[in-house]
Amino acid sequence: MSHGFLAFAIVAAQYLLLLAMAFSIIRMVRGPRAQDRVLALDALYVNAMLLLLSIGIRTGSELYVEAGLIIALLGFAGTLAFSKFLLRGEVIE
Amino acid sequence: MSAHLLVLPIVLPLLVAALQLLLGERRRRLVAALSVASCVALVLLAAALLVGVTGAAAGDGLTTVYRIGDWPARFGIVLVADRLSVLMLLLTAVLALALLPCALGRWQQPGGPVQPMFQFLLMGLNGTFLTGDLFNLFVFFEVLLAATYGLALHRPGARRVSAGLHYIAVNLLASMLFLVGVSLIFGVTGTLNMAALAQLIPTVPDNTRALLHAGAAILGVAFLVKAAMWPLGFWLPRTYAAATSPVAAMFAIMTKVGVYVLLRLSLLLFGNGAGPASAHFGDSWLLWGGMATVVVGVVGMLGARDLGKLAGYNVLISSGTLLGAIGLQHPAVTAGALAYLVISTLAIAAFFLLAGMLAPDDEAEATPLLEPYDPAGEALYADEDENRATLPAPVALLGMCFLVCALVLAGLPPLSGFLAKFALLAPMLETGAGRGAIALFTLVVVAGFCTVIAMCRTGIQIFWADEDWTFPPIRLGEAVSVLILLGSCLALSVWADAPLRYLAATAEQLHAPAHYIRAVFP
Amino acid sequence: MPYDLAALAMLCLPFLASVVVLMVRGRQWATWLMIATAAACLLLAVGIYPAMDGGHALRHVVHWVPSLGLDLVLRVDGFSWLFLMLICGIGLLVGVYARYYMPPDDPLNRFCALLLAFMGSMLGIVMSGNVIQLVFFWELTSIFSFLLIGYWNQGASAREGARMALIVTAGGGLCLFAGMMLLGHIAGSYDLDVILAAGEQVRADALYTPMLVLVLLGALTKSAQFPFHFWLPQAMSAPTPVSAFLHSATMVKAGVFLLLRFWPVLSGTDAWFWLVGGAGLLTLLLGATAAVFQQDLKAVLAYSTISHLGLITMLIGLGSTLGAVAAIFHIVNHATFKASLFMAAGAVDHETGTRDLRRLGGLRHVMPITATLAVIASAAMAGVPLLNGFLSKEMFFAVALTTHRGPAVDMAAAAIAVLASAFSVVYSLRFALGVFFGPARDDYPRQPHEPPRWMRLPIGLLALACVLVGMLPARVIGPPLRAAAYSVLGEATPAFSLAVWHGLTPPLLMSAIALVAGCVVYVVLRGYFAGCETLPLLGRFSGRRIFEWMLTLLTATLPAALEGLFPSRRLQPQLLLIVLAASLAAGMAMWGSSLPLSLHGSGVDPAFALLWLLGGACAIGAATQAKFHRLAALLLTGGAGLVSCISFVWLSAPDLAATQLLVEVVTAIVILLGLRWLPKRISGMAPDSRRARLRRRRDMVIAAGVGLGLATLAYAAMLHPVADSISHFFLERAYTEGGGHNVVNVILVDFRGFDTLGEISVLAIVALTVFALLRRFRPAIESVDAPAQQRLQAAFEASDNGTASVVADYLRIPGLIVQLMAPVIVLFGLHLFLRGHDLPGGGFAAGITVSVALVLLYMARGARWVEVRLRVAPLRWIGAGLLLAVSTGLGSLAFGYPFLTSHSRHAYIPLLGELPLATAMLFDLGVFFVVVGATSLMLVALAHQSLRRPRVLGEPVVDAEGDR
Amino acid sequence: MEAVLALAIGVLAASGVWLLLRPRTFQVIIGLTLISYAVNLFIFCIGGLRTGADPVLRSGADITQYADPLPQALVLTAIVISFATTALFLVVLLASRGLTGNDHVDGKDGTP
Amino acid sequence: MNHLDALPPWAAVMVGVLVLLGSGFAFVGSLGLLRLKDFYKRVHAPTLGTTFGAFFMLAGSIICFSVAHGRPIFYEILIGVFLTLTTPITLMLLVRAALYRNRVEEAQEPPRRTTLE
Amino acid sequence: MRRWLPHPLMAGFLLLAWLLLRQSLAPATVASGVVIALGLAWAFGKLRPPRARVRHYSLLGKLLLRVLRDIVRSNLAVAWIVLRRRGRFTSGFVAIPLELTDHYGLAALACIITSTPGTIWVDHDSARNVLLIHVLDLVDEASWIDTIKQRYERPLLEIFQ
Repeated sequence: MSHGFLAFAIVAAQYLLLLAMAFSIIRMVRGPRAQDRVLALDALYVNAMLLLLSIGIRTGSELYVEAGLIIALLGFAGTLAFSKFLLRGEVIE
Repeated sequence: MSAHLLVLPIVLPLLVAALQLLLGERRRRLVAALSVASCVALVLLAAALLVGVTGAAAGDGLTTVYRIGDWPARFGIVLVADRLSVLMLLLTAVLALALLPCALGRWQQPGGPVQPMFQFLLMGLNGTFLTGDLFNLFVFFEVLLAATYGLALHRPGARRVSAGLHYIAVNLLASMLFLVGVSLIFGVTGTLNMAALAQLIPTVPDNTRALLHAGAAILGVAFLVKAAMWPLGFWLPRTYAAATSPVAAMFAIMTKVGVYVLLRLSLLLFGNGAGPASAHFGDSWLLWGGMATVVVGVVGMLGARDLGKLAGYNVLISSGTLLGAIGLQHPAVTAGALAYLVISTLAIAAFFLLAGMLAPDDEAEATPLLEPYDPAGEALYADEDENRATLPAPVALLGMCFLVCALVLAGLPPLSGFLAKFALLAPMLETGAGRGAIALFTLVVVAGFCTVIAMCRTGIQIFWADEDWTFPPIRLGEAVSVLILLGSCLALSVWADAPLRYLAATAEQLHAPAHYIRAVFP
Repeated sequence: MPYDLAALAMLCLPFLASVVVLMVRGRQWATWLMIATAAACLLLAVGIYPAMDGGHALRHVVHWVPSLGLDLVLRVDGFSWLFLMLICGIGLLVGVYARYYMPPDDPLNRFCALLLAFMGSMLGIVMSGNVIQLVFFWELTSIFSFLLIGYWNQGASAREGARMALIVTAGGGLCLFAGMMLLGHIAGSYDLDVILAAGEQVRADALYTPMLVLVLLGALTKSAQFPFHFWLPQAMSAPTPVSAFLHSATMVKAGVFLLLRFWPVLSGTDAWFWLVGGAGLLTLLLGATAAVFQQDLKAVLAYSTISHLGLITMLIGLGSTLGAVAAIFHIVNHATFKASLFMAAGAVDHETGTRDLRRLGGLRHVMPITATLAVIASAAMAGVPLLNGFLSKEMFFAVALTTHRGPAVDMAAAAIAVLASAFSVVYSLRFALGVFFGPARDDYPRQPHEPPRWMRLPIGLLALACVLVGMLPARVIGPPLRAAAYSVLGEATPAFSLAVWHGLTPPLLMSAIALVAGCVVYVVLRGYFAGCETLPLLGRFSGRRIFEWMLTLLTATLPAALEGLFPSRRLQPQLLLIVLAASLAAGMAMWGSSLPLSLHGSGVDPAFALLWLLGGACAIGAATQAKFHRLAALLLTGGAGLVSCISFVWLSAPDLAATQLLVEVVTAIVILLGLRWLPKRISGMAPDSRRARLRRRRDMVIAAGVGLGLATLAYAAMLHPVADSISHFFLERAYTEGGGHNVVNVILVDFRGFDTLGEISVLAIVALTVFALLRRFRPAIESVDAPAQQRLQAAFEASDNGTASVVADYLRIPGLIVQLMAPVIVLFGLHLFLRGHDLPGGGFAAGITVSVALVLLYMARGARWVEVRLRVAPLRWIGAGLLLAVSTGLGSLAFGYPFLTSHSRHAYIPLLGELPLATAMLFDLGVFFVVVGATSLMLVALAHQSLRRPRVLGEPVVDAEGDR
Repeated sequence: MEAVLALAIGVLAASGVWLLLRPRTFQVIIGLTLISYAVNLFIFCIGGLRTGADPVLRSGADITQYADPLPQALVLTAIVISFATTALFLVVLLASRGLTGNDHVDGKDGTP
Repeated sequence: MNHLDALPPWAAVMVGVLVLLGSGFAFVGSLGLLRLKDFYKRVHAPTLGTTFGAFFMLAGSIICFSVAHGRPIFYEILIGVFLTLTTPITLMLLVRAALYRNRVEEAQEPPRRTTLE
Repeated sequence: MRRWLPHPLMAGFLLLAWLLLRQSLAPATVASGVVIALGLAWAFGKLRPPRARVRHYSLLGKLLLRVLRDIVRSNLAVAWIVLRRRGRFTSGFVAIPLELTDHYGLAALACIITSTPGTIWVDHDSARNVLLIHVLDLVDEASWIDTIKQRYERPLLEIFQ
């Protein structure tokens, strides 16, 4: 019973996260401004990381956490570059 | 050590390139010396391998196999040296060595690390010729393509860059096709080793054979892009015409790489042994496509108004001829085609060099707006333009070289071009003179005639008509390179018999893939 | 045996001499060498005469390319001996003549060399006993004649003539080449003797007609037969000795030589009769008539040559053995008198400085000797009795009367023969009388007088020959002629008598008519001839016009049309063609075969479907946004990449996921770095035309098709996974022999480490290329100065002074945090590297991670800030990495194992415990270095572009060291 | 699963190809990136799909439980190479933009 | 899902709840990103995901793996740490950029500093 | 000591992270961890970061708890704002004058403010030492200024200065 709940919970969680990603992507497409899109990408990354974690829990191998770690550690690099581009018109000065 | 001879043609240039990178451009002499050393060594290696493969009786020479990483052939990557690969190795090495004097002369100016690039190109070429693994073939294709990108963009100017852009875009797309094709074939047969493929293809179940053919077809398109078959080869003339002359000369062998792979795979995988369903898959396409290429090349050549273009279209013609000849799938014709391949490569290379010597490189670098950037930490690549010793162009020498080149390309006597044409054409009549054979025969003859016309016009224009044609002062190296290339053509026409025998044996070997398979899986 | 050597020497001597001549200094040596060589050849030729009495043929084989059945066969029989004599003899005379004719300021090296080389190749033609070898020398003669005609290449006419001659004759030569290959194919050998023996078989073969046509094309072009006659008059802009040698005596005779040579094999069929005979007849008439109306001396001679060649061809074509004999005879005669005529004309030109008949006249007063000789020669040409021309012409009449093809043909032939010879009488008279007789005039450009003795000598000798042959033919020319005829016709040689007087025969009558008619016509119409510029009726150079037209068609119209058809300069059509070709190829390969695309396979996970709904949305969004909202497109691409990496995880491929993520981050940064240099795009900038919309729709359809096709392929492939993939092997051996748990990584660094080696070299090459391109990168003017944001900011800070700058502030805190993060990221990279062999990760991932850390520092702190503190030497990293990887691979060679053989063991190290050590790790380390170096090199090089100081033009380039 | 992945590949490839045929260099480079995603997935899926399989060897699990490693290795190589070439293409298009003054693939503006 | 069945019931329930909470917060965050009106409001939304969302999810997986492998595994803590360290950077810059851009567009005047509204 | 271990905190953190990543305490791991940590710390030193001197570690823990509590509260608050239909709320910028000048302190403050939902660090003017933040649900500025200064800045001041 409890395991049934766990299974359900994980699946539900994945759907929730996918929807969250969907929202971010919609925001990314809709804009209206560039900063909204970049923000959306940031959110997308975070949601993706959580999704990876959930997959990790489901399949029970913590290898997938690795990918999550990479996102947490390096995912922001892209966003940083984007926002810097918005702010200064170039990424590295 | 002799056991490991086979891997050196790939590893040596890589090693040299790495060393040259570490040396940087400050030590120009040392870097140049390294280049020379590696080219000489490559020629020697190729010669040694040649001795190796010709050891046995003609027909089936010994094919040596090298198992990288000591893994069994079916699973690891193998290098296979049969007569064909060794031939290509030797051709590449000789070409490289011949071009080196010119290249060293040209590449003393700054413009990034060109010499390592050249070594990488050699590595890629040798790898392509030696590897017996489909995906490894892809990797080496990428290596040599990347190197050619670098070389084609050497000393960038507007024309060069936009030509390079097209070149790169086209080749990236081709590489994607390559990947798709390889993965399809792997998906169907479950192996990447060429010999294993040759074994498996007859046994492929019918419901997936279609996939196999699709993969092969896509792969074929990828190669045809590289071999510049019509209508996939529009990129070629512009790119080659835009490149600096030594680079373009080295490119003379690039299309031949595509031809080589097509020859190898079409005969190994889809030869007679491939079972009724797959045997001679796509031959007619090669034949007629090749002819179309020749036609386009001829017309373009007749219209070409500058030397670079002229040479470029000659490349088209030669590769079209080769494709058509491969399409005929007849040992004797294949032998002739190989002869033609060798000769036309040398001649076209020489012609590109001449073009560089006759017409000044108008593609000087665009005036920089900014000061050059040198990487922090190391001040490599300083810009001193040291002027090499140049000698006023002896018009007579140039004229003679031009004449000789033209004769070879047009297949007129006395030089080996005539022999190559003869070796290629005569067997076509023996193939039972099918429609295709006759058409190709006629086409090649006509192409020769048109080459005469075009060359004659250009030659007259440059050497006779145009009084105030300015011959830029030529470097000694350039002259030496051209003379080496033409000299080799001459030598090949005087001592033609042994090479032609070798080629005949090679063709026999190619048309009997069982030998190759036996060599890989004893 | 000595004869063989003599023949061989005769062939080689001229070529050797020509090379030597190029070496020697000065005209004296050159000319003497040429003359000596010619003389030597002549002596040799005379010397080998005994070798072929009794119809024997001298034969000597030098092996060249036996594998192709292509040997150097020297074959001299009576017929070719006759030609040898002609070539060497006239060559000698021309040599002597040229020495005095050519302008003294010209160092004749090139001329002599070419002349000798030509002589050599001509000898090669006549001596060759292998048909391919014959073609070989044939083409050589074309080439040398080209070079000789263009010898005075300052003149446009010379260039034109040379070009035309080359194109026509070389083209014919190629046809001959093809024809000979066919002939060899039919006869089964390229050896002349074999072919000559196989006459019946050849004529019976199905390929006879095409072969004949090709061979004839060769022959007729060479000896200027209709419709290819037009090149010969053009070739007259060559120096006169050349005209005398090549274009009257020898080269143009090669064609008829060929016809006679293969007479036994090819003749005797209707095709032969009509083609050869017809061409000869037309040429005969055309040449004769045209010659009459010329005003230029050499033009007259040229057309007369054409018509005489036509005569010979016609004789051959008629197919009777006597005709053949007559042809041979006339070849010799024509050579003698025409050569002397040319030399005479040259002398006149040389002395008076003009060749225009209307400006010449009465020269016999100033140069009587030349006049006499010229008159004799032209009389021979006209066929005056007691001269050689008369004899061969009589033979010709005799043959013409008996073509054995019905009375009608006989009559016609006879009539035409008479007409033509009448014309020849006319132009001979015009030449002789017009130039040398009539009142002496003194309006010459130059004051004429007798040419030097050495210039008259050759003319005299030739004229003498005419007379001798004409008077005692049987004695002088009889034996060699018989030998020649025999060697061509064999037993079929007819009995013919060479006598001045055969009694009152129809031929005699005919020549009488011809003579009289000719004189009458000349007397009546001389004024008219002198008046008209060009040949009335049938426009003069019709053949030439057609030639020009075809040339322009080939070299201008066609290419332009093709260019218009396939715009090869534009990229989009090319890519389109490639895409189409690929889809077409795949489609046709799959055509007909039924792929069972059933819908079984593992059940669809709706979550996964939803995931890819998002992915697809991202992709399509990117596609739509890419034109005007680049940033959005980039972001959406990132989204798509993210989705695909999630699905990698989903499908249990963590390695791919990690790598994909890292690569994506870096790619995004790289493209962003580049974005700064691209021009601004404002939506609706270019109102797109209807064509553009159509094109877009078309592309959409194509793209959809491609996508669908690829999807089908993928689906089919997934439904039929191969039974026994080689992967099992890897799974089994990965740990036991590869020493790692992570099979993928073990494959990368061990099983297929060679791929990785290539891969890192690609990375290195690309990095180097990028670096080389960016070193002297030249941005567009408008994007040189700083972006708008920065300019505004700067302006503002300049305006309100006192407050600290935003630039200093806005990154302080984030920069600090990044600075703190950097070591952690590097640490993580090392972790990835170390675990790589057992768990997802590896050299590549690690390398990218480290370089990302570096780039983060650059972004957060600025390039200068970083470079003052850290010295990154990317090129060194790359070099070291490659070196390490390769030497790891080579290390195994030392132990006698193949390249890249890995060795792994779990070593026990005191107080550290069990450690997994594999040489593959070293290799991976090399990968790591290369990746770090390459990636940072690209990023840093890109980043530096906006730091480069604008360069003051003219100021020399200084090292960028100054930046720091 | 298969169908979904196949469609995904199709969509990616289609958008990529469409972009590839556009006249602006930036569109082309984005198109190339998308196509390379598609191709990577294609290679990957050739080996057959495994969900929840163990990617690394565990002692004593039977071979058939694992995902096919070879295609993964091939994809990794392909990813790296396409990354490199994309970067190169970017730089070249920058250079061409700098020298020709516009961002049209043919270096001359006007044709849409 | 054998390894999940291996979990004791209490752990299973706990993990389930945590996972649901985490994803829920992330969901709400993205919803906010979608729904809220202007950029400055939206900026706040994703923080939910990075704080609570991540926190719960990580806790869930920590418990899951620790119990499953029978030994404590704090591996995921690192993710939390890094996340809290990195999110501020991007958000700061992003807001800064937005502020700047808005200023520039409202009037061609560069962004005034602290004195706002 | 300083020579060998220029940045003890960084080194320590790195070692910890290493151990966490490797998930083992085997001597080999520890050894390699120490080596790597030292090396990286040294490399970090090459970047010449500002000196960090942490006074009261106890306060650090207290602050952490406080922040966690705030995070919980604001999470719920923001979630509620997002979820409830047609909520009226105003958001806006708040400018806060600071005494805190230490870089690390400011960095910590930035992390705190940004990672509590509902508030975002916008800009810090080093010249006037004024901090500008954006608040999602802005009721009155004064209270916010007060909160920030009292709850976060005070302890940070004590810790870092």
